Amino acid sequence: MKERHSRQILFAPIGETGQLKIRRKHVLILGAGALGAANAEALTRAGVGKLTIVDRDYVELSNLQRQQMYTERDVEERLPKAEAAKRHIREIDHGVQVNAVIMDATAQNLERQLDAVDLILDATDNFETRMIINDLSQKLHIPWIYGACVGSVGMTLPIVPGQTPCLHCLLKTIPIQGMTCDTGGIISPAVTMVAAHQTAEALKILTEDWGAVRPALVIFDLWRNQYQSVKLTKAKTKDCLSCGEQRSYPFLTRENATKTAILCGRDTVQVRPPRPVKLQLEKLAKDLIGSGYVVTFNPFLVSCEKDGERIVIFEDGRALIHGTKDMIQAKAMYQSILG
Amino acid sequence: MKERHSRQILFAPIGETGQLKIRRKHVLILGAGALGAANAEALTRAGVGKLTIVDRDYVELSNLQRQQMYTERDVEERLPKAEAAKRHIREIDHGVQVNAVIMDATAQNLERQLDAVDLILDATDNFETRMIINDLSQKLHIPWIYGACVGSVGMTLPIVPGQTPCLHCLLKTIPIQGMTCDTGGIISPAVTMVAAHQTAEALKILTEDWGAVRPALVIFDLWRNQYQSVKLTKAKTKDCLSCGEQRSYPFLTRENATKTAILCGRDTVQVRPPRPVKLQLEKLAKDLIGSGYVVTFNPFLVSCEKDGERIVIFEDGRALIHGTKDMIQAKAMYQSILG
Amino acid sequence: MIKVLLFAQLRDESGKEAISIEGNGWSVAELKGKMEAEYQLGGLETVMTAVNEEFADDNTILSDGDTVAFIPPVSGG
Amino acid sequence: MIKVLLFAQLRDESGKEAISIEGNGWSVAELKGKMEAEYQLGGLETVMTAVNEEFADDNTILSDGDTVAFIPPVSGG
Repeated sequence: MKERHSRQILFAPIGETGQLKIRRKHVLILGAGALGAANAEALTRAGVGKLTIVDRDYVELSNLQRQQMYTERDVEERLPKAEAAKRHIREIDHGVQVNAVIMDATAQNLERQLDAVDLILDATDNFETRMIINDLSQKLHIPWIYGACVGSVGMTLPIVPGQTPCLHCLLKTIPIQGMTCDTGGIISPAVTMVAAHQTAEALKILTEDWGAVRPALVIFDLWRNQYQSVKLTKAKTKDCLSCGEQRSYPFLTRENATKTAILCGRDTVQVRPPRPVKLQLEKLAKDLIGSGYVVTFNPFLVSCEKDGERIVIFEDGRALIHGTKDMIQAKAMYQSILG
Repeated sequence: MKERHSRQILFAPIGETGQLKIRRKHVLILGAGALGAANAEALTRAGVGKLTIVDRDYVELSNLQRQQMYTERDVEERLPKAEAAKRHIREIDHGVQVNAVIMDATAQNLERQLDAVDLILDATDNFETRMIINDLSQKLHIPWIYGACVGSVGMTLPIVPGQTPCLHCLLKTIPIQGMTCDTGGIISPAVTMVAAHQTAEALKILTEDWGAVRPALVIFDLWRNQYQSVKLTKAKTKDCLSCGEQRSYPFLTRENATKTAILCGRDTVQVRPPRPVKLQLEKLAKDLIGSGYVVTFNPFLVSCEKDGERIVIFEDGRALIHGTKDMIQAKAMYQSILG
Repeated sequence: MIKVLLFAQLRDESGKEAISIEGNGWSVAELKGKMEAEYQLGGLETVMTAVNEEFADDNTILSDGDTVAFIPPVSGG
Repeated sequence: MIKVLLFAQLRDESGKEAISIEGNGWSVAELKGKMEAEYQLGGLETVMTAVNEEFADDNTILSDGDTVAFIPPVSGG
C-alpha cells in the first residue's frame, strides 16, 4: 500500500497519518453516472477503505461520452452501473472494498445504507434526492458534498453538519428542473472539474483536515471561462428546518416520492411500484418471450422490446420505459407487463 | 456515432457540426502519465478521430494513485504507458484511431510525429520538452495546451500561434526544477482539474470555436482553495525568439538534451544512447539471465534486477535506472550492461 | 451602478454574461423583480445570489459598485 | 499598500498565502528583490507575475491598492 500511494503520502497535508485515515474510511457515492464514476475512480485510486455505490441505472452507449471507467463491453452486457463500477474498481485496486447497491434511493432505503458511513458524495441528477441526502446528513451527522453539472457549467459545495450552512439554507424551495443534460447537453470536462472539487474536499474530510474544507460554493463555466467562489459566512439560517434549532427534517417525513419520474437526459420514464418486490427474473423473461417480446436478461434485469418500445425491469420491480416522456403511458405499459 | 455522442451534440456550442469536426481531427498527446491518460480518455470519449500518444515510460504501481485508465494488470505486465493507454482506449471506443509511440521526445523525433496533427496536448513533466513543443508549435502553426500539476496545485494555458502569446513570452529562462512530484507529491484532483481545463480548451480548438479559447493562464490550489485567472493581453513580446518577428526557434537548434536525466517523481535516472539503436530484446534478456539478473521481458522492454538494483531497457536503447538519482552511477550501470 | 453577472441558463436566456443596472439602495428581491421584467428571466425565486462573492438573501440592500451574481442551481450529474 | 499573493512552493517557503507591503511606485523587479530579502524566497527570476489579474513584466510600476500574484511555473504532469 505504501508504494502504491507514495506520491499521495508525499503530499504534506496528507502524509502517512492521512493515508491511514483514508484507508479506514467508508464513503457512500449516490449515483454512478458521470460524477459518480469519476469520484469512485478517484477515491479508489486514493486508497479509500470502502465504497458503497448506489445507482438505479445500467450502462448505455450514450453514457460512454462522459462516464469514466465504463467500456463498450459494459454497454453490450447492459450491466447495472453500480456493478460495472465495482468490476472496474476491482481491476484498479483489488484491495478496496466495494458494495454495489442497485436501487432507486429514497429517504427510507438510503438511511439503511448509511450505517458507519463517513461521507456521502452526491452524484445524483435531481434536487429531490439531494434534499433527502441533506436531511439525512444532518440527522446522522455525516458530511456530504454537493456536485452537479450541465453543458459546460458545474457547481459544488461541501456541507459539514454543525460547521457549514446546509443546502436547505441556500435553497428555500426545491428548484423546478432548469436546464438538464436533456436540454443543454454536457461535455466531459464539466464533469471532471466538478469531480475534482468533490474528490479534493472528500480527501480533506477523510483525513479530518477540517480547517481546509472549502467554506464556499464554487460555480464555473469552462466554455465561457467563468469562475466564481461564493463565501457562505452569512448563509446559515437559524430557522432552517433541516439544520436549525427547530429542525424537522421535512424531506424525510413527507410523503414518498412520485411513483413515476422522467429521467434527466433521456426520453425515458421510470416507474416504481408502491412497495419493493422481488421479481423472478427468469420466469418473467420466459413470460415476455411468450408475449412476443425480444428479451435479453442477466441476473440483475430483464430488457424487452416490441414494436419499437423498450422496457427494462429490475429485480426490485422498478422499470425504465424508453422512448417516452409520458408518465401515464409509461405507467400503463408497466402495468400491462407486471399487472 | 450519433447516439454515442448525443449529449455532446446537444451542447449548443458543439452541435452536429462541431462533432463532425472533432471526428476529423488528430491530436498528439505528449506524455501518457497522469495528465496524458486523463486527456486521452476524455478525448476518446469525446470522439476525436485520431490520437497519437507519445510516452517513454511504462506503468508502475505508484502510478495507479492518479493515472486514469491503468490497472493492476498493466503494472504486472509492465506495459509501456502508450501501449496500455491504446489498449484501454480500444475498450472505450474501438472507432478511435490510436498511434502509440514509445519514445523519449526530442526536437527531432517529435517534429517527425507532427505531420497532419491539429493540436498538441502537453502532458510532459519538464520545461525542456515544453520549450521544444512551444518552438515546434510556432514553426508548424499547431496550437498546444500547457498543463502541469504538483501537490494540490495546477496550471494551464492554451497557446494558439498568431493569436496568443507563447510560453517563451512568459518565461524568459527555463525554470530550474522547483517542486516536483518527488518533493511535493501529488493528489489526483489536481491532475483532473488541469486535464478538465486542457480538454475543454481542446474541444474549443478542435471545433474551431477560436473566440471561446481562454485568453488567460489559470493557476489553482485545490487544498488551499486558491484560484486565479491571469489575462495575457500585454504578455506577447515582439522580440520573442520563439514567436516574434526575428524568431530563431532556439529550442530546436540548440544542442541536444542531456543524455542522462533524473525523472520527476522518482528515484530513477534515464539514460539515453547518443544515437537511437534497435536492440534484440530476447537476446539481451538471455544474456542478462546468464549474468545473474532476475529478468522479465515483453516485446517492448527488458526489466532486470540484481542486488536490489533494477534496470529497465527499451528497444531503442534507452534505459531507466531505478533506485538512484546519481547520474554518473546510472550511466555506469547502463554501460556495464550495454557497453 | 450595480454589476450583475449571469451564469448558466440565465446567461443563455438573457443573451448576456453581465449587465450594468442603476440599483443603489435596492434590495436583492427588487433587483430580481426588475431583471425578470426587463430581461425576460424566469425562475429567479430559486436562484442563489452572491453580492461581492458572498452569499446574500433577498433582503440584502445593494450599493453602487456592488457586483451581484445570480446562480441558478444546477441539477445534472 | 500592495497585496502580494503567493502560490505553490512560494507559499510553502514563506509560510504565508498573502502579504501586505509598502511598495507604491516600485517596479515588479524591486518588489521581487524586497521579497527575496525579507521572506527568504528563492528563484523569483523565473516566477511569473500578475498585477490585478493581468500578466506583468519586471518593469511594471506598482500603485497602492494593486494586488500582485507571484506564480512559480509548475512542471509536473
